[in-house]
Amino acid sequence: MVSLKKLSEKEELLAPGHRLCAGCGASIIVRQVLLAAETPVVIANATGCLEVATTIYPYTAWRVPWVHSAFENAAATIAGVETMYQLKKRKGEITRDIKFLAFGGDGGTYDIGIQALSGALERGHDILYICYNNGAYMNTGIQRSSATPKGASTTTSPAGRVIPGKKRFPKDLTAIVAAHNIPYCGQTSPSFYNDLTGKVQKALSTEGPTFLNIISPCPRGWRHETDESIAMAEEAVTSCFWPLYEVENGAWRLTGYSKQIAEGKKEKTSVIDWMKKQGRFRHLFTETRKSFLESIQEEVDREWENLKKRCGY
Amino acid sequence: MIEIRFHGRGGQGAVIASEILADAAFRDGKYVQAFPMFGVERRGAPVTAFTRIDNKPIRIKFFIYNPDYVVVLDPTLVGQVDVAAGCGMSSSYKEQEEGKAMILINTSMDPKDVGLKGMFSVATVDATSIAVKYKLGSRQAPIVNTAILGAFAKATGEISLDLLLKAIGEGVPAKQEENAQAAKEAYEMVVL
Amino acid sequence: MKEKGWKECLWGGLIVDAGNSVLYKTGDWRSQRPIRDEQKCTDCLQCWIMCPDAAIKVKDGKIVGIDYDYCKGCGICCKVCPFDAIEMKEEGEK
Amino acid sequence: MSEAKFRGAHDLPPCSISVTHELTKTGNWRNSKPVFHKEKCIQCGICWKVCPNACIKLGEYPEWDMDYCKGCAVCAEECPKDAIEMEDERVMV
Amino acid sequence: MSEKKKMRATIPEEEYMFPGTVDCQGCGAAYAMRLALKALGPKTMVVIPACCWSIIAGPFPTSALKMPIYHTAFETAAAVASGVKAGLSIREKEATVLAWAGDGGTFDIGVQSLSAAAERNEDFIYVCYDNEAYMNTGIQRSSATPWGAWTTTTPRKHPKDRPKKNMMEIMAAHRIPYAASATVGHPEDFVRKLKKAREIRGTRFFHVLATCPTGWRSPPELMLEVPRLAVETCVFPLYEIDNGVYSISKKPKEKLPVTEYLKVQGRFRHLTDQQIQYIQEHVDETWELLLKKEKLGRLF
Amino acid sequence: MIHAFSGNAAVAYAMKQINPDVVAVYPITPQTVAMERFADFVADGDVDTELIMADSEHSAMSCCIGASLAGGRVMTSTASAGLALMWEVLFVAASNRCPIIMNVMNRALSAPINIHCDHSDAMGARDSSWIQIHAENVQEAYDNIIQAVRIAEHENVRLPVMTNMDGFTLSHATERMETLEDQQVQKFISEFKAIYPLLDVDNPVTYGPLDLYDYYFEHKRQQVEAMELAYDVIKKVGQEYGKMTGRSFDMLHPFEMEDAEVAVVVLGSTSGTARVAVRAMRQKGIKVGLVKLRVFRPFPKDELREMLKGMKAVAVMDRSDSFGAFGGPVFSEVRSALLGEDVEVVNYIYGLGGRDIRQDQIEQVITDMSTVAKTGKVKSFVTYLGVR
Amino acid sequence: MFVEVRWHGRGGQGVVTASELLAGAALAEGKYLQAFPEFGPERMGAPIRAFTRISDGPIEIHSHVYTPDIVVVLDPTLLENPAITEGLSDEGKLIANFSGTPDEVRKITKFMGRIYTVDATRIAMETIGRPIANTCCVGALVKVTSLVGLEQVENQIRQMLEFKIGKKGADANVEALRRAYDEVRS
Amino acid sequence: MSTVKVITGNHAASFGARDSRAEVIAAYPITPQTQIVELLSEFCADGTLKAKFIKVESEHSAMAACIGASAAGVRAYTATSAHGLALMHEMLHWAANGRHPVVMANVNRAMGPPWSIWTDQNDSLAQRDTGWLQFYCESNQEVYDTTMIAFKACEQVLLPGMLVLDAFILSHTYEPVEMPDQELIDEFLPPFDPPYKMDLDDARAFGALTTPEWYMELRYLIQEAHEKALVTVREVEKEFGETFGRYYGTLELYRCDDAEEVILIAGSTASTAKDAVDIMRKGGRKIGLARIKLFRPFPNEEIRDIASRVNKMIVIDRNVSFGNQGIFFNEIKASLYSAKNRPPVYGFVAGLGGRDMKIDDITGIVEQADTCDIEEILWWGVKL
Repeated sequence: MVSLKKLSEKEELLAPGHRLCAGCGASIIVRQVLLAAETPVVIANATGCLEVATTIYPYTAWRVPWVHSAFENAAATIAGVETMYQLKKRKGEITRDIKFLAFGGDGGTYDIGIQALSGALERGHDILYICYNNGAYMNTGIQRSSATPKGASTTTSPAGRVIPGKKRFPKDLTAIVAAHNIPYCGQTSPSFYNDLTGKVQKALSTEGPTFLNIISPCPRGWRHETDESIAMAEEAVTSCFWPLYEVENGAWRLTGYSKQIAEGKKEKTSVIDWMKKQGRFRHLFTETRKSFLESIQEEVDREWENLKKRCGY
Repeated sequence: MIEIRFHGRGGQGAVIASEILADAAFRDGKYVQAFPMFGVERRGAPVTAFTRIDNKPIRIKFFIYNPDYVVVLDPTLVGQVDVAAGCGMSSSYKEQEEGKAMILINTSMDPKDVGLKGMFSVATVDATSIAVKYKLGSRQAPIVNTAILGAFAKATGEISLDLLLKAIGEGVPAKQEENAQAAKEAYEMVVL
Repeated sequence: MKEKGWKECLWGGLIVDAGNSVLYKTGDWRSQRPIRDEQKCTDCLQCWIMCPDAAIKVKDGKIVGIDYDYCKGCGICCKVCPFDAIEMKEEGEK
Repeated sequence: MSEAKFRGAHDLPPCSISVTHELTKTGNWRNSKPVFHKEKCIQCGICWKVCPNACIKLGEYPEWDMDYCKGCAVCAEECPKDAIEMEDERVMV
Repeated sequence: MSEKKKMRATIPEEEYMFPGTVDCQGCGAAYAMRLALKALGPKTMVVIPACCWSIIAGPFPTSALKMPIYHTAFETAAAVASGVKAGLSIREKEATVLAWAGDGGTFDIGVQSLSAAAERNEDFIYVCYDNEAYMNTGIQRSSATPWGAWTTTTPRKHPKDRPKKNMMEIMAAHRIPYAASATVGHPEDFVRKLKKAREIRGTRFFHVLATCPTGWRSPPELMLEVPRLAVETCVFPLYEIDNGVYSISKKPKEKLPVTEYLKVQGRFRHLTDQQIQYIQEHVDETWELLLKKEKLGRLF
Repeated sequence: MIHAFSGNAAVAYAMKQINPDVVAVYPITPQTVAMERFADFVADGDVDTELIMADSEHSAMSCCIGASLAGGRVMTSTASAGLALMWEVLFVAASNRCPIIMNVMNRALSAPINIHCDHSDAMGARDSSWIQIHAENVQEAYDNIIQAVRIAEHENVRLPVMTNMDGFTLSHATERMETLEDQQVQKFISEFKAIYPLLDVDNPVTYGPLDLYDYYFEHKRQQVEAMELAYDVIKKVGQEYGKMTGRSFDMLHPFEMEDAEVAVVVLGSTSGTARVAVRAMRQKGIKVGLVKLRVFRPFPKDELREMLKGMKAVAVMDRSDSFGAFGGPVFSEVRSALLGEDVEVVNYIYGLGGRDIRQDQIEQVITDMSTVAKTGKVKSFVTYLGVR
Repeated sequence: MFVEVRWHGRGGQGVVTASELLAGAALAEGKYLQAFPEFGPERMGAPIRAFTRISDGPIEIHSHVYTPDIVVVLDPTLLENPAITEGLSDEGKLIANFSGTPDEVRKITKFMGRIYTVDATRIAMETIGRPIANTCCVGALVKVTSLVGLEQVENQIRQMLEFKIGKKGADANVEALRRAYDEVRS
Repeated sequence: MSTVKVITGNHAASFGARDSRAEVIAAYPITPQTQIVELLSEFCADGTLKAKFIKVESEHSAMAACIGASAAGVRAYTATSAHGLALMHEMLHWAANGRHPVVMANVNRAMGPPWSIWTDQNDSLAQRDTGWLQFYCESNQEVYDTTMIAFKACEQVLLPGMLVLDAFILSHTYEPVEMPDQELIDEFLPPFDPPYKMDLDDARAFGALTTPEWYMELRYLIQEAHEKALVTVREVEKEFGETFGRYYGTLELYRCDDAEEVILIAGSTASTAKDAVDIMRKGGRKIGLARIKLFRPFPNEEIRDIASRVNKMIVIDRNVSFGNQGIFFNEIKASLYSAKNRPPVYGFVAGLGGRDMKIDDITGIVEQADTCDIEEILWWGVKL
């Protein structure tokens, strides 16, 4: 447990004055991540909302070394930086510990950047890759990505008379990353800052490639009020749409709230209730789409059961 | 040619307003052009949009620097952005008619209290209360674009209310009826 | 910031002035303003950790105010406060 | 190769689209060849099955297409009855 | 003339691959294609990215297959296959689309287009013939190269120090309807799985261990024997993942020590006992995990 | 030291002597041999380099950008489709002003797949703001790489350099060549000075921000300036290196141009064959000269104009094509540079996809030129040399 | 001196190594050289060519060899191919790995210039134990042309091969070289 | 009956693709192209377009999927911009050299870093060697019309075509666009049926490894196809004009008949420049404008023809090739080289990264050209 008081003594490494939307989940995640880091960090950022809105020339919101090189190569870029660091360390030109972070949105991670990520994980660079997952290409204006939840309406998977939004379930990126047999990866949410900061610290203290997939509410794309961001991120967890878990050296483990649900200490809420609060699912709440809606609940339930199985419950 | 510049905030519908106005003028048999000054600013940040209307095809393709009309969707912008910039001035391709230029502001204040001076007149309309009344947008961020267009029709006389209402009917994604009502009400309420 | 000519710029848009975004005030995006009730506030810092714009000012573990230069008025602080110590008010209202 | 069929650019398809199945005679890559001992053969078909280049005909007994056989010796290795033996061709020259 | 007794055929008789392919002697990749086409039958279209097979199929103007082939860029097998399938389906034509890529084009440079196609659940069969390095350019390390192996970019003094990417698990994590491993040492098993896959819709993935005598430094005639040893030692388990259910196709009666597999290949010649021990442990661990997964039932 | 090295071996050896901090590569024919050799040097501890075997060329170049911005001396190597795949990030590397050295073993582009030499891969990247140097033989391939380090890292330049050599024709050909001593190389290239490295965590910097229309134009203007300044730097570095080795290095290498009436402009390994042809034709009494274009970016347009001014006819040889344009890239640039001069400039596109270019073909080109010079008539401005 | 040599063999027979051996020896004698294979996608066993140029001065030309002074054929099965004598004038020399006499080769090739044979495959089998004819053919070439000294080639073999195949292998190759040098027939 | 709608340039592209009956669309979102794919996916979702939309994970795969579809014998369409186009680079060669008549809309945007989303022409011009036809559009109507023209011309010569429209200035600007009757369009543009396609009954291998033996000949055929394309495009444009009443031409001349000087320019700035020409004409200058509509294949003859009739040429480039000069400037100079009696040519680089190009900028450039005495590249509007 990290105390907030302790964290509040640290310097804010993401300066205000950045131009992310009011109520943006990504900036909350970045703040929490940077507060959790105990050593200096260098960051590579994939193209995306976070990159665009934090660095508009001649302004930058970053108080840490930061580089953006393209959409699909954040993992490769940070791998290059990290390699240089390993060399300097080997030669004794740098003695202090520096950690290497990459931030990518779901588009830059699940889709166009997965190859660079997969390659970096396989080569075993000592980096932490963080995906802030808001479930669509929000930067270009809410297009479907492979992280878009089933049933969500986006501009390229629009809900029409015939098609009820996106038809496929999202890619399970955390599981795909876990299949790379890296020492540590996990999934978390900014509404559980304790879980998030804890996992960041664990990841940073682990040698080798690590990965965190963090759900990031987007008022504009999810179509909810700006003040509800944190509540949305929380309910994603309580409904088991976005369970909190980690995979450490092949061992799957539920954490925090999700663990408590699995142990029966907390109530699992309905995914449908969570979806009801977001405009992107609005079209599903009609009589004719009832069975489709229920199928989503079923799939989430089944995934949850499978996850519990993997975690030994 | 008449040129209109819209000032608003991300989320208020300034860009849609520029399109609806163009569409309405197009229905009047005019040639039109509408475009935003596209930035990366997010919800709440100041944005600008433009409309050109002419009797012959419009070929020029750049921003509007010397507008005939300026429409300000958010009163708080007046202090932050130079909304009056170039308004009423002639340019290389257009002579300015005297006394034509006008700035229309969404505010409950009287035009003379706004404090803008130049080669233009000022008109005001309380579009926010109208939008709130018809539940357009949220209370937190009311969408005032249709209301202010109603006021624009009356204040400038450049476009008929009927055509405007038709354009609104097709141009807004939801609450067509309420938007039309808002435009009508603003048409009546504008203060010159 | 004064606009620079091409000879004065650093190459490739490199920015060496870390965190100079503080010169860009996003406070004017706000249409609703959070007002903190010091009486109700217990300095639990929930609002601080959840603020997307680092606009809750904290000193020595205590909240010392809200930075209206940057607050965009999203209302998250109001929503997450367990003690209802923050209220959102229309900008301009007293 | 069937290059002879093309005299110049205008005989070609618009891009690299193969218009023939005539293939490289890979038989001249071989340095040893399979020698078949019929008496040992039990017609199990394994040699046919395992030839990576489909050079063995499926008949009563195996028949090698020596125009193409590269002499990899997989058939000999896999034959359960040692009915196939590899013979070095180059020393014979 | 009376009907003569014919040789037995345990795999389909029809040939769709002509002899005269320009592969090395004892090439597993060529053999794998021969088997695959037999299993899938004539209504098949093949998409081949840059790999040994773009050479093996024959240079312009020859073609070694009875099927249409599209040769494409290294990283695009899955994307082009998606396009071909879309084109066929919009014109309502039936054909099995087979994407046929090497390990470099699957594990490394092509992983992105494959991952995305799997997410869209595109209707094609993707076969990765895995010879565990970039053999076409001359034996460079890929992320399919096993730990400890020699390649030209991981010289003997500094053999590969990273484990092989587990592509089966990565593809399984994409929740595709069918994924299977196979080897050229088990032709009947490979043909059976392909026939099964042919009847399924959606993205189907095959991971096929294909011997490369040139790169593995193994005698060409051991084309089938080497992968058989890989299975007998559990270095390369044969299994299927059918809608989230694991089933192991072949459990060795007696699990051989990994040395049996390693010693027939020159690329492992330099390994010390300690290194071999490490490999053995890793293999045991993975094998146990697989057995466990098979027991758990449906996993996604 | 004198060696018999193939182009690949020479590259690997130069890289070994340079001892870069990070090398990130992905295999592609015909570059692989160099990387294999270099991997051996790494394994043997002959260099301090960290070698990244990336998952694609796109990632390889991205790793290079990361390492370069982190403050390292970075090198890589690629060819053909690899260059095409990293094409997007070439712009990023140049605009971020990363002094990366990349050796490109020129090879034809697909489709259809072809592994042999032509220049279409490098020519396609001519707008990406990379300095481009072409080598005539294995010796030059080696020399260019060492000079490239100095050019790229010069404080006025700070641009990436692409050292080109012809795939197979040079990369796989063994030739006699001379190397410098290790210390000589180290002294010549001197220590790399990182400017604003990412690893300086105490002085955080931001690379690659978004530029609105208020600044983008200025940044590009500045980049053009760097390219212009590179011109002098390339010349000076060439002179200094030349003094050390006794060989000469310039933007352009004229041969028998003093009294020439017709000339051939060519780059890459063909310039050697062309020189032999020029000599042969001189013996037949044709006053022909040769201009070898060593540096293609920055394009030495003024110098070229001076050199070709007063010629009666000039043949520009392109080993690549710009489909739909009037002639190949070199042709178009040479003509553009010569505009206003009264010289007939004719284009020969040759050797695409590794079609061998023979001495007698170039002699034919020279004969054609002398006919043009005599008659003032051009039969065809763009000729595909040796096409059937 | 400016000599062009063209080698004919099959993938995997060490044609490139042979051309490089000669080049290495020439370098050691202070000569200028160029050695390169004709590059194709061919795999093991396919017919291939390689080229060597040796000169007293720098070599500038970068095209294939079209009019060789010397042709060396490493594989007897290739002799029937008319490509081997292409561009070879009657002043040129043809050296073949062949168990028979030069006259027999003349019958096959119809080549009218000077022909030399060496039973390289047999020598290789007897010395190296594998039918790899490349070093033998170099031996024959050295004898026939005196382009470089035999000793230089021996040194080259040791330098190039000792690392690759060990001292024993290198010794066997040197022996093969010497025997071919002695046993070449004209 | 034709209909007129007030739509953005992006939507004009989408409608163009719809009315051309594209059968497979594979695209990836990138600012400022997104609206094109958004509207197309709506068309596919509500059934107004019978097409398969492949929502790929990168532009590289988008082009690859289009190539696959084209190889299967159907009409393929995609859209992209700047870095998306750059990521496709390898596949652009593949599409052209594999002779797949894919049509793509490219929204002209500046290349990073520093990262910009506004218009300049470097992204598409840098792809000038790839073998794609390039059409530079000046209005939304032209974007719509050119989509059909491109499909028809490209399918005749078996080469891919790239429609270029300026970011925001066209892509996000609403203008009236007239859309003809679908029946007429279908008559103009019949279904795609290539001579070679992936076919089970006629099995062929596409793009097999090609040795030096034949590679060069295949390249030569592409150049030949480009030469043919120049004629084909003119024919198709003519047919289009006869059917629909709108003519563009490969090099559009505006008030050039008696012009003494001429501005050469491409894209939406040409539209603004026409007004500038009118204004300057009023001021007594005999100036005209030549708009480069088709850049690949390059209309050499037409350029030389206009050059022979004027005293001065001013080229305005919204792009620059680092280490050399503006790309249009360079090509035009090269093209004019052999022209007898050619006038001096002045080149200006202006408007990079979306720097606004006003009438005053055009007149200013023309005035500055009056004082030039060298044919060198000049910068307009850069802050010093």
